[in-house]
Amino acid sequence: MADIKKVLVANRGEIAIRIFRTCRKMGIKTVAVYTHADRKAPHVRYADEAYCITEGEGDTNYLKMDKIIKIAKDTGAAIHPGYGFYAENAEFVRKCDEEDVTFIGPKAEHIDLMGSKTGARMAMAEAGVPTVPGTKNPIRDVDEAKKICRDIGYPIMLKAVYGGGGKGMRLVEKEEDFDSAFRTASSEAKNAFGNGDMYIEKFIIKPHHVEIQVLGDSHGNALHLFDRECSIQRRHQKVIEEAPSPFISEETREKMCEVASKAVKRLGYVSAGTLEFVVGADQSFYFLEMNTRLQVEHPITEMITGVDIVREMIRIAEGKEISYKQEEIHRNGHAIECRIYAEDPSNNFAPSPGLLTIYQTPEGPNVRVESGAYQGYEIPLYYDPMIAKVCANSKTREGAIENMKRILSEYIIAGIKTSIPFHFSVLRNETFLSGNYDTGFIDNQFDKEDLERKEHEDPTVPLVAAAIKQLMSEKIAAARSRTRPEVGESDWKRFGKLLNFGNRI
Amino acid sequence: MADIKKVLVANRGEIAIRIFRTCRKMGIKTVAVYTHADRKAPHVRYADEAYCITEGEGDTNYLKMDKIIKIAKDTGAAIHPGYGFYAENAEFVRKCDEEDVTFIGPKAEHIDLMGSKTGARMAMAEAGVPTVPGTKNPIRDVDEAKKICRDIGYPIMLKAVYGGGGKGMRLVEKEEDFDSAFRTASSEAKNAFGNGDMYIEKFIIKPHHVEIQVLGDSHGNALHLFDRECSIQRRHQKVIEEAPSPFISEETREKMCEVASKAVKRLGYVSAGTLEFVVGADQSFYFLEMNTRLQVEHPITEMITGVDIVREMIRIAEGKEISYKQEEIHRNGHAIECRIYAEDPSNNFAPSPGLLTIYQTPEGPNVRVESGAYQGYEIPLYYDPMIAKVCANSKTREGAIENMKRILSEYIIAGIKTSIPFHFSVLRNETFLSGNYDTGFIDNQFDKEDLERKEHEDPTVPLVAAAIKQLMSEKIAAARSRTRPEVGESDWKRFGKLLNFGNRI
Amino acid sequence: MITKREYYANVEGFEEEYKMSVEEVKHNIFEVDVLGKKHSADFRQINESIYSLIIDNKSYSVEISENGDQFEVLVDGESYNIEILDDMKRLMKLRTEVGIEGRQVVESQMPGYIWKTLKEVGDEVKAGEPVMILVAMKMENEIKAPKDGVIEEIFVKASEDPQESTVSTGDKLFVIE
Amino acid sequence: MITKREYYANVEGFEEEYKMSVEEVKHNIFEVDVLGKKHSADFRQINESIYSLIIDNKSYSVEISENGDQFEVLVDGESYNIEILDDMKRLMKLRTEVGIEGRQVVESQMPGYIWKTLKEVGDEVKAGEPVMILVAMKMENEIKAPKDGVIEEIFVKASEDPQESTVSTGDKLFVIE
Repeated sequence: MADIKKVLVANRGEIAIRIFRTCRKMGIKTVAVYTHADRKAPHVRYADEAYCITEGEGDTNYLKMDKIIKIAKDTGAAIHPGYGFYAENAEFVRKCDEEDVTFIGPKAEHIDLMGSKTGARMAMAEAGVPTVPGTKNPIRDVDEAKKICRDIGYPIMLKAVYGGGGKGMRLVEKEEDFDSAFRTASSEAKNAFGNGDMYIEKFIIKPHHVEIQVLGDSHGNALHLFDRECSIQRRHQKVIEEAPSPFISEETREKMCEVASKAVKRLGYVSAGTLEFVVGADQSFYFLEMNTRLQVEHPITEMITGVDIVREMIRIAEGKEISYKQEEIHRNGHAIECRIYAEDPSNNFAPSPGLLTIYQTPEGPNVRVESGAYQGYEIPLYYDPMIAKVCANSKTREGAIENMKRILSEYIIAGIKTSIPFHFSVLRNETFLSGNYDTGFIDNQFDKEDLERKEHEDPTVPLVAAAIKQLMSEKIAAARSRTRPEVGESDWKRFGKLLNFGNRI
Repeated sequence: MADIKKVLVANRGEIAIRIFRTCRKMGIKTVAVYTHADRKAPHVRYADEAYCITEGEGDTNYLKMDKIIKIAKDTGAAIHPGYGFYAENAEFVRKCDEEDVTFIGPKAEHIDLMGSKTGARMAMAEAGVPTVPGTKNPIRDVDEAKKICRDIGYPIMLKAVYGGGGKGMRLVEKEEDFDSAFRTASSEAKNAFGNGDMYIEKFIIKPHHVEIQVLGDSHGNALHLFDRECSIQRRHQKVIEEAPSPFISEETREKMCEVASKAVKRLGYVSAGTLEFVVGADQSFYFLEMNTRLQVEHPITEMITGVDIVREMIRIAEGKEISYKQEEIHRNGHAIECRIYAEDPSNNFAPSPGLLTIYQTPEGPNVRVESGAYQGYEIPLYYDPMIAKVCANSKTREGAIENMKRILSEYIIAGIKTSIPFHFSVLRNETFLSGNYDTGFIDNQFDKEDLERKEHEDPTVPLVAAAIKQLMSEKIAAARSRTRPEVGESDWKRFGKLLNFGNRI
Repeated sequence: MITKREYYANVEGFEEEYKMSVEEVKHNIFEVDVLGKKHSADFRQINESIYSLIIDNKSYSVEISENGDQFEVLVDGESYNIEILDDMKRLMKLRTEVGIEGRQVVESQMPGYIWKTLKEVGDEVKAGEPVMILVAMKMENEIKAPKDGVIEEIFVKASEDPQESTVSTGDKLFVIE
Repeated sequence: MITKREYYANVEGFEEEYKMSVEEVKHNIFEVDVLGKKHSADFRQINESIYSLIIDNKSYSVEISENGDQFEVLVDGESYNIEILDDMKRLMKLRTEVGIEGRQVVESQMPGYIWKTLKEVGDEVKAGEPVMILVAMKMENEIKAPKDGVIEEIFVKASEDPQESTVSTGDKLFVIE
């Protein structure tokens, strides 16, 4: 395997830029691919080369396997898939192999193995990793499935065999909810992953989602980069992650890290990967699934270990050994990530795409922002609603939380709604601050606690602000009705239109 | 001395915000002071409380000693002076003492001692620190002074006794230049520091400016936080700093750090300070002056040591011991700072105040930005032209430089000119990359080397861009002359005006 | 020139009605009375949505989104939904707060595209039954019937091509009678 | 509708004159010929000053400041001062490039305020002698006489109050004859 001189990222948004950043530092040239809808997306400008992969405005789809691999071959680039799209797609990896294009990621066989969650659990169980009780096979007969659920005992979890990222997943509390849950989850899975197969799993009460970041190389080396706590989830979608987990004991951490790196070695897994575990209140842990890709939340691991995971992935794809030995990997402090979504927390988290009229990112120490947005950018409707991830670190968890509050207060986005106010509420929540929250915390417990907390707030300041704004708007309206009776738009609206205009040029 | 619950920063811009950031993290409330001209400056919004210290629009002066100390007293705040303004002003410290207001900085006696550079050199010489040959006393008689210069030998340096930051300082190469240099420097010093006294110093050929960051507490503890190389200077104004110095040997570093921390201990110096040294080509080093304040470039020291210097200053002012022992201070990697000035490098660095129509700060890992600006902000004419400092770190110097190039490419400012293109040129210069540059490098050597480098660039891309822009402008002008013969302003100009309008509301 | 106004304000999540008066005493300087307590406020616009507000020397960076008499105000990371009404508007509101029944028009609560319709015009539906599926940013959302009734009209044509079935927030989706 | 133009370009620091042609072949897509070499360029405005330029699949983020026919173009951290002229303007320029002598008006090269004037109307000065001191962002700058001569007129009144003696870039300071 030769040194990589150029990398094509088969992705968009913040993850494309994040990978380009490491490439720049390594002196590696970069190639972006884009759709017509994404011509003005920032990853296009960030790369040294850019190729459009769609035929016209109507096509917003990045899944253009043959075209992307041909561009990589023609430009002499290796391909990094980012997450989503072609990450964890074994067919894509095989096509790359056939075309002699280097794929920066795991082998096709491991993607296949881990892509089937039932297969993954069997393989991991064989490699000595504890797994959750449940069926191993896709549900073919609903009545049969209900019987199994009765045996395991409700609540159970329905999961898409080929799923990931929280989609095609449903919690079923009692048997009468089974049919509806199965139908919608299976349909969602089929739509998202092209396969509607579902399986059943025992639902652990008060479960924590803790994952271990691992690396393996083609020389048989394997190591772990410690753990991440990902239990702050809304509807099974991670929103805040921490490294290390504030919940597990040092003893549990050691055990989990050890079984994870041993399993990686045993499987001969190559590149970066993550073993997801469910951890019960009693610190018992079970393997859930393995993500055979770079994860959204990898920066917090980078912050506490100092390891650039993308750099290691590139080196491993070049056939080199991992740059570190396990004993050289040390944890240093605490890091937190908040995912910033284009959605409206005060309107049930409805998606909120649109034009970013103001976009100010935080500054100062102990912050890392990875975003795919800029002022004047119109967030498209067609892609993932995550516009940025913000990380804060410090020597202690308390320090990282204080830093994150400071950092979020400096992050100013207007034109669309974002999840920033939601993050603030979580960072002020007593249960979160205690560090002992499970994956049901946000969906079941948080809203009530947050309402109670807010009752003690004094609304004087927002009242004063709103009343002054109302007075000023009335003044402007009155002045306008005297001088320009025909015009109804404010200067600020025109400002927005001009931004828009600039956008369309 | 009691714990500090509130801090007033008697300063503006990025340094006020930088200090507020540490206060927020420590749970300390913050107080801003501002002039009428600075009502919309970001430090005003960043603080918990804000007090206007001027009577009207015409007064742009922050030097309101009595008012500031009274606000601190009334609000129960300690005062941090930042740099400039009341930093290194012993009278201010004495007034604080009289009014029982905690001053976060050194004692008045040390400010006095180090404020007179001649006194400082005597004191340091006594404390065992080597000093540069020159007069010890202020110049009273120009002819006498010229005689001394002849004895020492030209070139000599004229320096303001009460000066700092490059102002009131002139290099004199030959005797016939003495009169003019003395007149302008003394006048500048008088205007800037209220005192025009000047002294003479031997000018070291190919000198390096290397400084040692120190901390002392009221319990007699003293330590150093290693060195910074500050030899990239334009007209005696630092523009790029590095930690550690790429020039001095480990042996020199050890010696310099040791004499510095010993001197601090011997003097009983309290709070943060910096010993500036001139280092010759032969690694001989002489004490130049001691800055009895937080320096602009302190963040690069924070990045390589992990010590928050402002936090230590606050703790020391509370009467606590420094949080670290010398043996707990380790260097880790390399950090670089670029100072971003509002000036036009392609027009002889003329000041360029004005409205920031675009202001995008860099993201990603290994970056720290401290700025006092935002999109829509109008940089005032009355204050320092430094609008931000940008720091990059990495494990190696090469890595930090690569990171800085990546970071500066993401820093987009429009509406005013900035020194960013200048920084790029330096970061690509062979002499800079070699790490062996002296304080004369930028003024004497750089322009020629930069022109030679640029000759090899291919101007095709900028030519294509400019030609297309010209075609588009002609198209717009033609379209406008058909539809709106009376209007001469472009949509983007109107956009700027609206921003301006928003600014004035 | 308007320089003084009296308002009634409501804050979502707070029961109280706040009687207020606002007076611009100098350019940018306001005297604001909230439930009888006076405040001196210095109010400046920083950009499209950010304002610097200094009330009695306390400094706040405030983000305001305005929609008629509805304000969403973000202070120190806390979001408040506030309604500011004058005498007349308050009266009108009290009058119309008697309930509406019968025919209901369901509007889209978010932008996206209608991927599938599950019911047709004339179908009887129960409250909570899904009528169509809206996809926004890769997530499927069931649009449910708000009450028992009959689908009277459907305004959108479902399509798997996002371009053909895009809806915006507030677009009518269907009518239930 | 203009869709094709021929230009002559000069780049500061480069001796060559660049003959170019630009044609908009589709919306946002241009064919640009530089000294006989053809390039296909996709050019989009991102915000007030940033453009995304893709030339033959190479991607550039370009910052452009335009001032009449003068362009300052920033690519990859490198700044280029470029003049783009058509036939007619090039001709006019060649004609006027014959030198000017005698009376000279000195303009401010930067914004600031005039803190002090050192010479008065009627004073004789030598080339390089300071005539006034301009303070900008706390730095003093001597404004020197560009040639030997007599100060004919001074346009500004010095003052220690910045408000009273502010000058902008391009403001006339004095005339030397």
